[in-house]
Amino acid sequence: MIHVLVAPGPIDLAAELARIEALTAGAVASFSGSVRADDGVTLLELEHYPGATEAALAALAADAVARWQLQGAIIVHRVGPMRPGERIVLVATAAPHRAAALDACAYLIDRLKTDAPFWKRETRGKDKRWVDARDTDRAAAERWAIPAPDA
Amino acid sequence: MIHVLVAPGPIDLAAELARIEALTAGAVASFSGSVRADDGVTLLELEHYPGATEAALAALAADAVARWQLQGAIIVHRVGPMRPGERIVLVATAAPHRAAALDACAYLIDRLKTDAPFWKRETRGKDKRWVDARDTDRAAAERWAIPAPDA
Amino acid sequence: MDLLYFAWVREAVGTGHERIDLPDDVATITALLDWLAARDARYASAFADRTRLRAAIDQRFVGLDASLAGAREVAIFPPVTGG
Amino acid sequence: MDLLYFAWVREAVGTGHERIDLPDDVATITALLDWLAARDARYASAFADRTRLRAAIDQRFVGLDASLAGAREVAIFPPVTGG
Repeated sequence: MIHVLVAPGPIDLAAELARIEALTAGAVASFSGSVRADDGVTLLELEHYPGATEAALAALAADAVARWQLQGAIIVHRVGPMRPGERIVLVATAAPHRAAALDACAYLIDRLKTDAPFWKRETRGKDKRWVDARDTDRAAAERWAIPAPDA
Repeated sequence: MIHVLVAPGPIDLAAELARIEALTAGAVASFSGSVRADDGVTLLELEHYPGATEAALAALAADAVARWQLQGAIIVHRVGPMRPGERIVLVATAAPHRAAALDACAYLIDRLKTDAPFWKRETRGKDKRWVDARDTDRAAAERWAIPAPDA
Repeated sequence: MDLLYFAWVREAVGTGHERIDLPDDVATITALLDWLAARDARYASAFADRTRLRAAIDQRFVGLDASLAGAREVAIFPPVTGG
Repeated sequence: MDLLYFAWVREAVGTGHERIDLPDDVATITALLDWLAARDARYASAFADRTRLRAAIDQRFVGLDASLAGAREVAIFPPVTGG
């Protein structure tokens, strides 16, 4: 089972995890990221490339399912404006045993940061700024030993 | 924030994740394990050592919080009888960045399997059998480079 | 051919989408960027530092030296920052 | 001294809890297991293979050679299988 969703509006963590737990018994790993306020950000806007984004996430999920023999993988990414504390992204994986679920979950969030066409713009007071890509994200993606696309 | 719960009855995943998300913005990683039915198990019973179990889990959570500078860690373990598909265990971690949350989550579930006094008994039809400890669990705990207690 | 721009590239060129007739002698994304830059100062400014640009052809990530042969949709954008 | 048994050890000895007066010459968990085994055939059978046994003193995991000095509660059980 692969489920990919890119949409504005809050991410329903409980509903998404219920979806993946329903199809398996064994191990479910999840990761959720939310907007940090600790550096003065008051608004975060996520722009994406409609169509290409969903295709990139579906390909990534399919890759993880094949590589770790998962029973399922979910990637949900919010787009548009959001506030500190709100969820940006949810990744979840299901497998019979814990190592596969945990490793695949880390893989998905690492690769998502370098392989899917999303762009963040932060607002701090009156200052709006596009977030720069981070070398640490490329390094995290590359530790999985598949070359990341140069994007 | 450290939250440890050892109790009979279903694990409320949504409520537990809401608890850890409420205290942070950034990254939340979680792992949940449920009873597998694929090998013919019809009932699983979890016995524990009251008092010692909670102390072991609290010490483990505190260790992870210190080691990864977590904002919070949750360990919930069900005890008593349970059916295939029901959750046995939930681990969740919160940190400003994803690597700490993901690594600490994997650490907690690996060490929980070797460091906390729980014992599983499986029922298949009329056959009841205590589950043997697995060498792979010891190996998984030991990869964290802290010697596991010999238990 | 459809051209798409995202994030600060979109803001710098002043549009997120345009349709162009590609000249026969523009064979790669680099050549396309040169051609667009020669047409308009805003594009020239946006495309000045090519190390800050990434591209996709028909929704697949490619290098800037990729051929435009058969391309229907080309997107130009900064390195991605999702998750 | 309180003695606790868990899992198949509890089933083999026939109780989960008992209270004993520890003889002065029983100084370690191994010596305690020997003393209990000498008292009762069920214990002798449960404790026959010491490699299958783990122990805790006052709720802390210890090796079977651990000293009983000052111990109030000793638990004997198989290797743990949680999670």
